[in-house]
Amino acid sequence: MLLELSADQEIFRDTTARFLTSRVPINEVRSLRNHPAGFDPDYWREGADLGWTSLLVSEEHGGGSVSGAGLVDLTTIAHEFGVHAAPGPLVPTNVVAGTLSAVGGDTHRPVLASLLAGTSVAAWCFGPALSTDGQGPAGPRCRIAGGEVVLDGTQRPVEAAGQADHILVTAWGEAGLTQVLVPTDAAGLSREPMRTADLTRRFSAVTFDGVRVPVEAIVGEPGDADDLLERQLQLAVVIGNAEAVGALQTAFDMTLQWAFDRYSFGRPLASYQELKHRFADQKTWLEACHAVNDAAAAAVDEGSPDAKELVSAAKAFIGDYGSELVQDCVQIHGGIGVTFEHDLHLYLRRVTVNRALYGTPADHRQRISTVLENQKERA
Amino acid sequence: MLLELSADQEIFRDTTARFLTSRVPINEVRSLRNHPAGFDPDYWREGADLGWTSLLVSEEHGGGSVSGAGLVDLTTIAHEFGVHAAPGPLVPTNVVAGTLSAVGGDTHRPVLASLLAGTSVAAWCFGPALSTDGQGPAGPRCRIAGGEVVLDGTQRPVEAAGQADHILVTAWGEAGLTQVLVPTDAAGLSREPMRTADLTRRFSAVTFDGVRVPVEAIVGEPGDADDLLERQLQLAVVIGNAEAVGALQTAFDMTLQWAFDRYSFGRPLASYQELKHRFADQKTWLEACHAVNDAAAAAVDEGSPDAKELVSAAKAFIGDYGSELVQDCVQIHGGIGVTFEHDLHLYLRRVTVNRALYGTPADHRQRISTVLENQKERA
Amino acid sequence: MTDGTEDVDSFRRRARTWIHANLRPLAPDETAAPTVALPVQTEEEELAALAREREIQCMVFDAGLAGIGFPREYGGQGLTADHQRAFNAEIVGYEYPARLQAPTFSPCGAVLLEFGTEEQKRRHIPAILKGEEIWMQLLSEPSGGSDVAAALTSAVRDGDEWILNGSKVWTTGASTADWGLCLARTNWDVPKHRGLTVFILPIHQPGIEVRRIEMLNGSTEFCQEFLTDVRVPDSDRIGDVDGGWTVGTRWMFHERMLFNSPFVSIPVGASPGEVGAASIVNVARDAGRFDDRCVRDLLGEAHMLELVGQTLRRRIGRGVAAGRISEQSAAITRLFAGVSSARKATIAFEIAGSAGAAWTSDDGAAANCVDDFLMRQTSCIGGGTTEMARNVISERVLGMPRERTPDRDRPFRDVPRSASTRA
Amino acid sequence: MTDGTEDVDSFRRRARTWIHANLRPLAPDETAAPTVALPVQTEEEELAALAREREIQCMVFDAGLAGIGFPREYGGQGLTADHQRAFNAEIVGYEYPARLQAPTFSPCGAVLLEFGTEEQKRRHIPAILKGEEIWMQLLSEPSGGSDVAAALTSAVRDGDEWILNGSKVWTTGASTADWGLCLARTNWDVPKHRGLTVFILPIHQPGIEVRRIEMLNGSTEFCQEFLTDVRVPDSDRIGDVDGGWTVGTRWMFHERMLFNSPFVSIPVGASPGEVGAASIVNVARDAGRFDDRCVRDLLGEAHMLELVGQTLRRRIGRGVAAGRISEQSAAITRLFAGVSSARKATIAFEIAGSAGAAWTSDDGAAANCVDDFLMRQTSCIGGGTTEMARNVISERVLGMPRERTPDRDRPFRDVPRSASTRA
Repeated sequence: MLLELSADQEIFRDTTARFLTSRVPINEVRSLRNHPAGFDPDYWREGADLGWTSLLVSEEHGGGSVSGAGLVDLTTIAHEFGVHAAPGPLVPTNVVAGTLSAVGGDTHRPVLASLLAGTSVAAWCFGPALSTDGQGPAGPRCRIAGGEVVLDGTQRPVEAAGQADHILVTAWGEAGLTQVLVPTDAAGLSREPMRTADLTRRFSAVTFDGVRVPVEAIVGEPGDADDLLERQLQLAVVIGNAEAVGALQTAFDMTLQWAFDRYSFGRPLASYQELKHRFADQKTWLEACHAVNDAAAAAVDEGSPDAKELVSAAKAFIGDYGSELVQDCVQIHGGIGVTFEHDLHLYLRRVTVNRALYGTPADHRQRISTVLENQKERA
Repeated sequence: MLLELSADQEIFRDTTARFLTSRVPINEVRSLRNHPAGFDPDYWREGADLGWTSLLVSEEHGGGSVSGAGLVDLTTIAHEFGVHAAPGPLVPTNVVAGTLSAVGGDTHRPVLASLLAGTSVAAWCFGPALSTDGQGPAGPRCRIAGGEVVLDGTQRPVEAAGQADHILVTAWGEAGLTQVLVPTDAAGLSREPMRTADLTRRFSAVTFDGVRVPVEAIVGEPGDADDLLERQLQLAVVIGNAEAVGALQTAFDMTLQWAFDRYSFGRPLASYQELKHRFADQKTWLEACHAVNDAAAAAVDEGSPDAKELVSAAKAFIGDYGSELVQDCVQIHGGIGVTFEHDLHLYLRRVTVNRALYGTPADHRQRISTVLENQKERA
Repeated sequence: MTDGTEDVDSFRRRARTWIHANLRPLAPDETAAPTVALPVQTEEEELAALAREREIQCMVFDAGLAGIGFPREYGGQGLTADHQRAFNAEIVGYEYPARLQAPTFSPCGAVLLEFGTEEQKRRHIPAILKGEEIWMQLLSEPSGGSDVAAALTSAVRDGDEWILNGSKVWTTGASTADWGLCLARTNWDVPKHRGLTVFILPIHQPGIEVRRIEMLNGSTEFCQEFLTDVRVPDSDRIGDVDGGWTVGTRWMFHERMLFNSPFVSIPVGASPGEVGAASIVNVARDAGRFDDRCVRDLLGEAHMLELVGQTLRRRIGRGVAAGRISEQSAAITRLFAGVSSARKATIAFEIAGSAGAAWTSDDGAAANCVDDFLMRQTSCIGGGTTEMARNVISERVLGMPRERTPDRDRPFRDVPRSASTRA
Repeated sequence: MTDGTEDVDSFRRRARTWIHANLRPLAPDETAAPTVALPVQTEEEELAALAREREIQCMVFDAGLAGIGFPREYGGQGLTADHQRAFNAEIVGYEYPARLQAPTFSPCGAVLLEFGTEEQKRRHIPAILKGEEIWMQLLSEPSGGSDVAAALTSAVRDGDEWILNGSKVWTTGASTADWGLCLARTNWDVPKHRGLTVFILPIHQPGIEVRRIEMLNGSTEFCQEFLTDVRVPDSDRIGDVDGGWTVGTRWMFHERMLFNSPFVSIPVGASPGEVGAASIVNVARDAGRFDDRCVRDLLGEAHMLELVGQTLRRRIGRGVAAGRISEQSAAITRLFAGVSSARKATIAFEIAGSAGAAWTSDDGAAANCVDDFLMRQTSCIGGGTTEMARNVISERVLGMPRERTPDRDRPFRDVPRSASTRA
């Protein structure tokens, strides 16, 4: 997170921090593993009142940011989600809300309103956005017939599909990639729950078997989804990263404290030079995680030309170095660090799952190399 | 090197060690950077008398091993080459001598005899053996016409091509890969000297421009060179690895001694836990380098089915971990470690150049994955 | 056979014949390399598996193949580590009593053999070799971490008995074990290493409460024990009073040397608790990524680490056995195995791609890779941390200066301790 | 401009106009990122380049753009680090006096500004800003390594003068510099930090012998100096007698903060001494390997490290400037830059393939990658080792316990020293 927030941003962040502390203390998070949705609807609605879903939405549509840079503001919330290992579909709901506000039609307004109010959540089928993941252009197909869009195919993993009233899906059609907002009660849509390592997030494999929705359900124009998808990917990655960085910050802080408190061979762990140097590495990586994701968030908000490479650099770096950081926290804790009773694994899970979502570090390194190639050609 | 050598092996190794100590002390090695060949012909002849070129040659042809395992014996010599950063074309001469003994014809006997006697050295065009290096089947082509083999094309880098009287080249012909022993004074053969980081080894790009040699110059049968090349690669890699491990051992030993002698902030470097733990890692990697290359040498000598994967595992491991080990030795020495005056860089160079020769670590990891794939299919 | 000892080759043939005739070959999926994540079994499954293993062990004993490195007078075969290695090669691919090997045969059995009285050895070693007694180690403590010698469990003499109080942790098989080997503090007024004593005691008795620990992957194999006024007769003491560190040092040596031990049968090539390269190949296939060069690079790395680890283990094992290098060099093997196992778990997780975040049962080997990743540090913690291994290598193998230990020359009761254990 | 200070935007416009009108744009190959291997130049080339830079600096001075962070009374502009950053953005792609920036403007000029007497500042700072005086640092010693305060170079008082004897090493530009900033020991009977004093002295004088050091890549940019009875008037002392560590601490702070300094012009995005990702792309192309996914993975990693390093430098720079984090946090930037630079050199070498072993001049960017690889640790050694940075981060930033320093409370003459320097 930024070292310097404006006074308004600080109040905004702090309000959410205090809400999460009281509403989902860490033992509550632990027990949510048995909750079918992973979060309580009231909790989400109260969060929406605090602005969790409005930052990427224009004022015209009832949203608005704190600082004028909505994604940067949102990273402060995501950071607190990470700090508290908090539940709730922050990424998909914001990605869908932002998209509906930017390019949605009139028919999408009621859905947008319900997302803003927190009375429903949305899912986002991330899929073909990464052409580098070796999987090729899999995912749903669509065709337009008689004023309807017909969808077939499967997409996975889709966060919060089981809790969402609507899913924003990207499908291959004649005109190219097309995005469609589909109600989850549409005939032919099925959601198979998946297993995951996160205790409070739920994923599904979503199958469209001849699902029909009116053409008004299309978001943007048919064939126009490439740019939408790229922007959505950037939003999702930056929000997920901010959450991971919050989790890393907590894991780091609790491990440093442990090193001061824990004695071995008559000395605190913190007095061992080898551990001191590992903490120095951790601190360096942690500051770098903050730095690169904050720069990525600002670049996306500003529509800067280096947004794509910064976002992927942030994802690749936080994925790899963040994992090693939190695993080193486990190592320094010793056996207790891999018990369910200890809090550390809640952060480990968050960082780990975020690493594998929306492209692995390797996928994003390929994206960066493509940017490099293009720069080289331009030069 | 093996922890336990037989008494005969130990005498054999020690004889070479004492010869190198007196004949090419480290300052002599340093000054050889300006020597056109990088080594003195008399030095090489005396080394041949000590058995440097005879171990892969059958007794029938005037060679013979110490222990019955010729490659294992040769690794003890290569190890001493590494320990002393010694000059001389140990890899190509032995690869060619071993090949000529195993499959050479009568016309190749005089060449073999001169290699055994140390009165000439040989070069080996390593090239198409690694299909994984992204370069594809480049390298020379050959055709047979009127009792002659005609060669065209370029191969590089070729060690000692500038010093050799003969080059063993692998070329693509109608029958497939074919190996030919070509005298370096053949018309149409040219050698462009290359630059290198090693002070005492010399490399060339060798070009064959309509070079004609009698068909008797073919080693083995036309089209038969795939297996030859695979075996040669394994020999070259194991010998080069043994040399690298010798260099690593010396670099490690001198750095450990430095840590005991050098004081900083009133304490010897060796008393700093962070450095102690790095030495522990170094020691572990070093023992692992010894272990895997010794196992690879034995597997090649025994014709074991796991020879290929062990050789590539050794190359990949020693290449990557060995580089990091010796670079960490540089780091612990500080600025003096990158001066020309200090000895450390002689070992760094040897390890570094060997890493890049005969396939990088990445090339060999691809080879290993191919072995895995085949095992999987067999299972 | 001139000295009456069976030579390795004829032993090997005898073992092979018996194994082929009596043991069940494993199904292909049973040979798949085990993973970091401890197997999650129900208690019934665990007990049934153990009963079967006791049965096999009894057969092995009757066949004259049990306790290869244990002396004949205690029911063993009086043979060498080479014989054990031959046996280890022959049992590859066959059912064998894996759960009995460690810690029962070693370190527990090995420690009994080395320090037990004649009576203790005659009572327990044959029972161990027949599969009648399963043992566990009461060694680590919640307060201690790597500092095993800082045990707070106390033993106070009361006539011919000792009264033990305290807590032990990271024990395995507490619910199925019969006996335990326990390190306790008998003197608080001397430096820590000089006030320890080792005892043996039956596990199932009223003064011992066992609590299972839930690991983050749901495994409950590890336990914590609470000892309350447990009475142990002095005849169940191992080694001298206050001489427990002499025993403890060898105890931990046997633990580190498991893979080169003459007491323990481990199929050649097995690295229990590791994600094997073979299983990572399956991950790559099931994730549909085997043809990606980057994935193949990672597969090559994984198999490289495996091969290097195996050859390193052999080198160090032989070197120690031949007396060419110090026994402390076992820490080299331990360090390499821990670090490379963690790396392999990371490789598998990376290759799994988005299946590392969420998966269905259709994902084959790519499913659940994340569990191994989340648990990966156990390979660098369990059985002595990699940090301790690095201390041993630098100080004992390389002879570098020892770390400052403010507890070394101070009565244990005055040693600074963690906040949580100072109370 | 209400307080008479030029605002950043108008300064930026003024700088841009002047630069475009007066400085030569660099050719494409001149903008290519510099590499780890120090440039190997002949002495003539070096002198010619330097003469041109002095000329440019004089033009910059006359244009009212020199010494952005230096006060106006000494010829500077009296502006801020933000103005310096604006200038740094504008000179990207233009010839500029790179050799004069460090160590002349900072740390030497910065130290003079902070600790010099009024007379010293008036004499030297304007000369520095005009390009008339080039400075060097006489700081490191052969015996000292990271322990700069353990200087053995002695200064003995003789009336109004001091007599200096000793040796300094790892100095740059000794043959071209005019003046040096020198740390010397003035008291051997107090702990090391309390017996040091800083002096300034002209380099070209009979008592100073300069010897070039040949680096393994053939560069001879670094020198070692031998000082024999060098006489320095007391008026050329900087700071108090025996107060040299106060000066030295700030001296090294200015060195660490070069990239965020208000005194030094460094084109934005430049990381001197690093193998840049752009040049690694060229290596991949010239080695014919750009389409290999594994190579692209490495390229992605290299550029990632570069982007992360840049954003980290900005974060830390701003945080320090705003007083949100301690100045010691500069060590975080230093550590990251060192490690990532070494990694990038490794990536380039790996991509070069066999051209890493041997190459011809036809190999383009793939030629000679090995030199950067052989020299790669210089990024983790020069300007304070990464080990020292880790000490600073753990002890000063995170507040972890200090290392035991047996030299701290002991007269320096009694401190244990390396064998070679004990004589």
